[in-house]
Amino acid sequence: MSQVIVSGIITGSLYALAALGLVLIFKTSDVVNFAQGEMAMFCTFIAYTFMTFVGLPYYIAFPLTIICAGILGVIVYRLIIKPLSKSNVLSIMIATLGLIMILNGLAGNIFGFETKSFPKLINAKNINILGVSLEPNSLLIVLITFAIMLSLFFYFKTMEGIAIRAVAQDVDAAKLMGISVKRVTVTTWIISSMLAATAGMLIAPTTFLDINMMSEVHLKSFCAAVLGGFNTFVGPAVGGVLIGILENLVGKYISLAWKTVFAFILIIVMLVVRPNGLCGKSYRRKV
Amino acid sequence: MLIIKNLKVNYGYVNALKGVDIDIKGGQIVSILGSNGAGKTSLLKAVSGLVEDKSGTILFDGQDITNMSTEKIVSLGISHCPEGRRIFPQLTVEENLKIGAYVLRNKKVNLQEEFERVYAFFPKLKERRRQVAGTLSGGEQQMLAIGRALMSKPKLLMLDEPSLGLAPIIVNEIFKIIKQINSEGVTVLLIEQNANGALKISDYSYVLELGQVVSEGDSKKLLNDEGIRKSYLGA
Amino acid sequence: MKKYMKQVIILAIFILLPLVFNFNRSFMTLLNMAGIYVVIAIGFNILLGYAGQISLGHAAFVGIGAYTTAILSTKCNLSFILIIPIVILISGILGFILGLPALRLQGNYLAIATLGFGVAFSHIFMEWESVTGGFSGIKGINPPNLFGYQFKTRLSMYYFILFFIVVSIIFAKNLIKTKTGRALMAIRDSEYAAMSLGIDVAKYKTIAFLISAIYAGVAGSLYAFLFRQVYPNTFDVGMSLNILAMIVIGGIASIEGSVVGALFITLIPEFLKNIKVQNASFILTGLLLILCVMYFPYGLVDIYRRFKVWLKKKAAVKDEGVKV
Amino acid sequence: GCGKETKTTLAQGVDEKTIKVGTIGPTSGPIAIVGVPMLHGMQAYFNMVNDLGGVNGRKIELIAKDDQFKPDLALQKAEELVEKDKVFAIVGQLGTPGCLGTLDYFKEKGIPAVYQGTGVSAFAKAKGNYFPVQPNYTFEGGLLVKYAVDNLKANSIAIIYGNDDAGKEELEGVKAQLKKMGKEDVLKAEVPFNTQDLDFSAHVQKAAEVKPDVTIVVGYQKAVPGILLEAKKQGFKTQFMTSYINADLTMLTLAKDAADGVIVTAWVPDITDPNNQAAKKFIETYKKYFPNETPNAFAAAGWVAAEVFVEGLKRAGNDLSWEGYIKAMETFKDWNDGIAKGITYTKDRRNGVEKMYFMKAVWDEKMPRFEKISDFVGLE
Amino acid sequence: MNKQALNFKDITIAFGGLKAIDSLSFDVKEGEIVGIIGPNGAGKTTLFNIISRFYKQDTGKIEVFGEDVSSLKPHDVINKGIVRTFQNVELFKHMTVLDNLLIGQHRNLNYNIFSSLIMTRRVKRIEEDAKKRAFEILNILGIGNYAYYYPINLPYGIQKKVELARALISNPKILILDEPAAGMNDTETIDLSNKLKELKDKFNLTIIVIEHHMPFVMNICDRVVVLNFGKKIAEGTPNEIKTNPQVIEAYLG
Ligand SMILES: Nc1ncnc2c1ncn2[C@@H]1O[C@H](COP(=O)(O)OP(=O)(O)OP(=O)(O)O)[C@@H](O)[C@H]1O
Ligand SMILES: Nc1ncnc2c1ncn2[C@@H]1O[C@H](COP(=O)(O)OP(=O)(O)OP(=O)(O)O)[C@@H](O)[C@H]1O
Ligand SMILES: [Mg+2]
Ligand SMILES: [Mg+2]
Repeated sequence: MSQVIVSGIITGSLYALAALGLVLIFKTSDVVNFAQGEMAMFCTFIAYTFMTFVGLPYYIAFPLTIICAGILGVIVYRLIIKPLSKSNVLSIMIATLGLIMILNGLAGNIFGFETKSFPKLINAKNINILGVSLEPNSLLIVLITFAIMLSLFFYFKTMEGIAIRAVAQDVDAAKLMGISVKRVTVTTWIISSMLAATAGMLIAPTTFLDINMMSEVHLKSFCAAVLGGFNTFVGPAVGGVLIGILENLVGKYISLAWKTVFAFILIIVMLVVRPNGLCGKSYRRKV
Repeated sequence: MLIIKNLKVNYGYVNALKGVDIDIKGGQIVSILGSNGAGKTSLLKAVSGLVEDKSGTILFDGQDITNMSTEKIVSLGISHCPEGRRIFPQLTVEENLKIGAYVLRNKKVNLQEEFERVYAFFPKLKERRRQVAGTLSGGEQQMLAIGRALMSKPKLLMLDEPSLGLAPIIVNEIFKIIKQINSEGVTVLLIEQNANGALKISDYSYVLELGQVVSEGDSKKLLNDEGIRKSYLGA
Repeated sequence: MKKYMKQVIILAIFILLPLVFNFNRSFMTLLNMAGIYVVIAIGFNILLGYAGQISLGHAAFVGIGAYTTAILSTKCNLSFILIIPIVILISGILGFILGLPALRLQGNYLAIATLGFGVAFSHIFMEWESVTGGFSGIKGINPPNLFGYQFKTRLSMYYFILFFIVVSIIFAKNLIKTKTGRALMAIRDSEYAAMSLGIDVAKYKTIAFLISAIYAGVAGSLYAFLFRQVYPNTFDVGMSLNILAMIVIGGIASIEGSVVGALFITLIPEFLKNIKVQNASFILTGLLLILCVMYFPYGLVDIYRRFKVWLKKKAAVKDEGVKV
Repeated sequence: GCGKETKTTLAQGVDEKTIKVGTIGPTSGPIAIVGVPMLHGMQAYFNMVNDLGGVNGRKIELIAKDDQFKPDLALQKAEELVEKDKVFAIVGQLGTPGCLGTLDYFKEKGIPAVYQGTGVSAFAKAKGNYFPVQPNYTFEGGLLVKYAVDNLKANSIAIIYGNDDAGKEELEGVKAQLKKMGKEDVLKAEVPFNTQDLDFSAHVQKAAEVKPDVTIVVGYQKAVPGILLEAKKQGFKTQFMTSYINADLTMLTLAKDAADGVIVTAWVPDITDPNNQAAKKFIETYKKYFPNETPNAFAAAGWVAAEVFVEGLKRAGNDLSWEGYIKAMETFKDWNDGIAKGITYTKDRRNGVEKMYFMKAVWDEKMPRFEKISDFVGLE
Repeated sequence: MNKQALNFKDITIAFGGLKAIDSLSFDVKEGEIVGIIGPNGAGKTTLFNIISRFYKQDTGKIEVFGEDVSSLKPHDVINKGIVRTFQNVELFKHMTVLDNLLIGQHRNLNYNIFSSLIMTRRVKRIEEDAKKRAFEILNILGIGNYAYYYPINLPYGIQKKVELARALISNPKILILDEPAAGMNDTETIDLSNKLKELKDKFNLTIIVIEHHMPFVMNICDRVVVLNFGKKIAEGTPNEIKTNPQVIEAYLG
């Protein structure tokens, strides 16, 4: 029991990690970036290329990839988001669907279709706490997830953070405050692309690296964000961990074959009970 | 300080402004009157760079700002309190005020002092400073919008119908505040439906009709103009 | 009659199209699939475009329609005349059920709830082997039979599907021109105002889900009749996202848009497939999606409107010329 | 065959210089992971044959269609291949949904269909123009459990299987074989997983609870290493066995030491074995035509499909009508010349490969490898 | 004239700790025009939201023509003859002015969804009639030429009028208006108040109106209720109110 719960927390923190970038974009532009997972995958391949073909060590490839991810964020912004800045949210979401196809297709062509193994952050022996076996690497991932979550949470209280939220709520009014909407948007795309890369590189040892490595994580991260509350940064963590645990418990005690069905039904039910997610604040427009 | 020459604004086929000339001297309060749809809001939006299809020239402190981006214009010291309040509904009152001072973010400003200055004008806002702005009453939102516009310490303050939805006692207050701010050296461009109040506090006024300036002059003079009285003052 | 001239001409073109060009079988298959997507997209547009409610689980309804048809046809040997009303009933009930969370959820929360519904159903199609045949699906569905005529060939199915498209369009057009359609749009624009004018928001949201589920269900039924076999992995999240893409590309809140979008999305791979570069059609499809929303933010139907505006401008210039 | 008014008996897609061949599979999108290497495997073989002058002077032209792993698109592409491109045969079609979706159509047309990239037993039953090559999963499941009981003396067995066609058929096979041996009680736990699962802690726990001597794991490449790693983490000690799907280095490189000692079945002689001439040719040729890729098990599958098809062509000689080709294929008798061994086709026997052997994975940082631990064995 | 149209009995509602309305009681007679004034944030709009059932009061009840409506759903309120406008204009933005007015007639269009799918003759006739009526009302308010405009492109003042038209077209008995004259100048405001009086007589309306524009209130209201901090601080004719020291202190200044 405790083993599956701990495992659930660890898997859940992967979902949460992947969800943070999603939430960031959503908070700035109300857009759900369907391509978040593919961006993560693409960046992870870049890291892999640095390590195997350029021969760089992990601790150099990692930050280098983060920089590349930032560039990818700028490219996505310049080529897709900016030209669409006057379009409605749905159009942008469809464009990110298109981006999935482009990134997935290109990744296959550039990096090949084989599944590869990707190194862990740290390689230490499993530790055993109260009969639960734990990988130190997983613990580190959980910590990193929470650290990123907390930094984002506090970042959003600063002037720049408030500016990001202001842009999401009213673009013209934000401009009237002297906020450069372009700069704010490109910044969030850069950060979220970097988050994607981080997520990808930390998740790859678990899912292994290939063009599909993020598909399941991405779907679940989306669920995690919504379940926890799409407009908070604490939400994805809560949602992710909950989904991770839920799936394992349903699998263990009800049915492994039907666990996805159960998990989704439970998500729907939880949402109906708390329509803004577990941590989300309800905001109703006043008339 | 602000010189507008032959300004035209179009929305598709609608010609909202058809060549407007306006000249605002530093330190003045200038008001603009006009009935619904006359193009008053369009004028302010053109100045702050929020309309796309415009022509003519707009000079601010001698600098051509016609084709500048809104954020640049604003950082030059123009503050625009827009029509329809446009507060950020999901930010708290205090966050709304804070973002009002965004252009001062790199200067050493004591935000707390600035908050207190606004709260002194509108004590109601202080009571509600942790409330999410979207749930404020209409008038409270209006106060917030004005307060937010004051936070950036502008050289030119443009107010689009600030008295809209405010109780008479606050309307009087607003005019007093405008006067006070003006006396601190801020130039004010004021759009008002409350023509009486606007004419009383302003130095100079323009009357817009169907996108054109139909008359202008010293506010005191206009206040006694028969035509103006009939169309705007309900007399 | 003159009023409907345009519509009649368009219909005539579609009736004659396969006869004149004598398309090969595989292209007819593709056209038929596109036709089925047209029906789904129209219904989905009523939900998303008009009522403003998102769903990322619509493939489930298509699947339900298809599986219901498959089961009734193979196990009970029912005629399509009976199957379709049953499909309407079942997908309507499920649409109603999915509509329930929609009463409380909005935006992404609704998107995820419906997505969950879709994922859950795609697993059910796979797992509930005794009913759905599991991964082997169901084969041997009888072709629709009308007074002894069997709709077996691709061409006959084309007309069979065309009939449903025409009915779908007429119903949808009438719906949005009248009370129900307006109520849906009202809810989309302002729930508060709608309520204060006597529109029962819950009821109409449910109706929107119900109608679009029925459209999808019937389309699913057509799907089963076209291929005469069903497999679970057809009705997955990918299909739901495709449906979404169709109406955004074609035009939100536009019936013509649904038609154009469905045809566009189903047929582009056909035009891109000749590029012999690895993955090219996949990548280009993605690129096209982006370009479409970039250059036609109101959907491809906007081409027609722009064309009309352009014509008018030309005419106006001429008029002026006369004056001078 | 069709339309043979002329004296030549050539079927569609064949002329004096070329033979057109079609294939369908997912070559874009997620499942391209399988589709592309498999396609390249075929392409490599055909290129080699063509460069050597073709078969009886005819070069083989491969037309590949992408079905995105959808049965409806597969059918549409099938119609296109048969009726528009007029191919002579369908070779190496990939994917259970697509293969099932086109089954009726190809049967109706009678076009030769060689090698289905799926282990579903429906194609062995199809007979006629169908020539499956790859061993079907039911057969393999039986073989695995037989080995576990007979050779490994297992008294308790758990199976962790992917919740898809492959896994379920494998489970069927395991159960059927145990029933045949009267040992149904040996199977202590059946644990399904979803193919996309990431977290296998519950699965492994469930299997570990019954303390099985042998645990059979069936699933695609990514899940199996995931399960092995989780088992290692939880300290679950058992003899793992898995399917030929994982009989290449991918499993070892992904699971590393956790895969040490895992027993796998194989039907393609170990492609990593330097002494295997057939395999060596495959690897060399593949690298020649696709220098940037590492040949894996999927690529080998494509190669085998092409190899078997071309052998049929050679046997048919100039009688390249569909009937002629089918007849020629039915002369395969324990054919061992290619990578795949022991293929026999008769009018009612279409099981493809019916003999496999077992290997043991050896984790060695420098040279991870498989070691053969049995001869080719069958179920009879 | 003396029948009670609306009766508020001891209404209280709180948001968090704050009482937006505090034990408020008053009534409105049939055919009256009652003004509600009070400082910003006094609870006026909240009161309207309670009538509309968007908010549920914590205590107290509301009677419409003697009938308790506290348990009604928001969409049923109109069936009691009450319809409202909104402080910040709630028009259906993506629909034309005409369509907005057709929605105003929603519950008066008597046909079911099936007959509308096949567009029976009856449906067509009802729709035609509804359109005619829409134009009638638009013309009465002098905005007939805007029928095919989208509200976003209209000046604020016109939008307010469209909203009024949309409310009127549903044949209400009680019209509740939240700052109808906001954004209008004095002349326009007086025109509007005259128009409202005319409409009141023409359609036998009872009107409750929130407005900060004192000339408007003076011109139109039979009676005025003054709120402050959710409590009623005064009630009386406009002239009485105007000179009430409490009102002057809290509101008029
Ligand atoms: N976004 C827009 N699209 C089309 N037309 C517009 C748009 N905004 C304003 N207009 C039109 O431009 C003209 C001028 O509008 P503007 O808002 O400037 O008037 P205004 O004087 O501020 O009126 P009000 O007193 O009602 O605020 C009006 O006729 C209006 O209908
Ligand atoms: N949903 C809510 N949550 C919290 N506070 C609210 C909410 N709705 C209203 N309030 C508060 O209740 C008070 C009354 O608001 P209301 O909108 O009724 O004022 P009003 O009298 O209409 O004012 P105005 O004249 O400015 O429109 C205000 O102080 C407002 O901030
Ligand atoms: Mg204006
Ligand atoms: Mg109010």
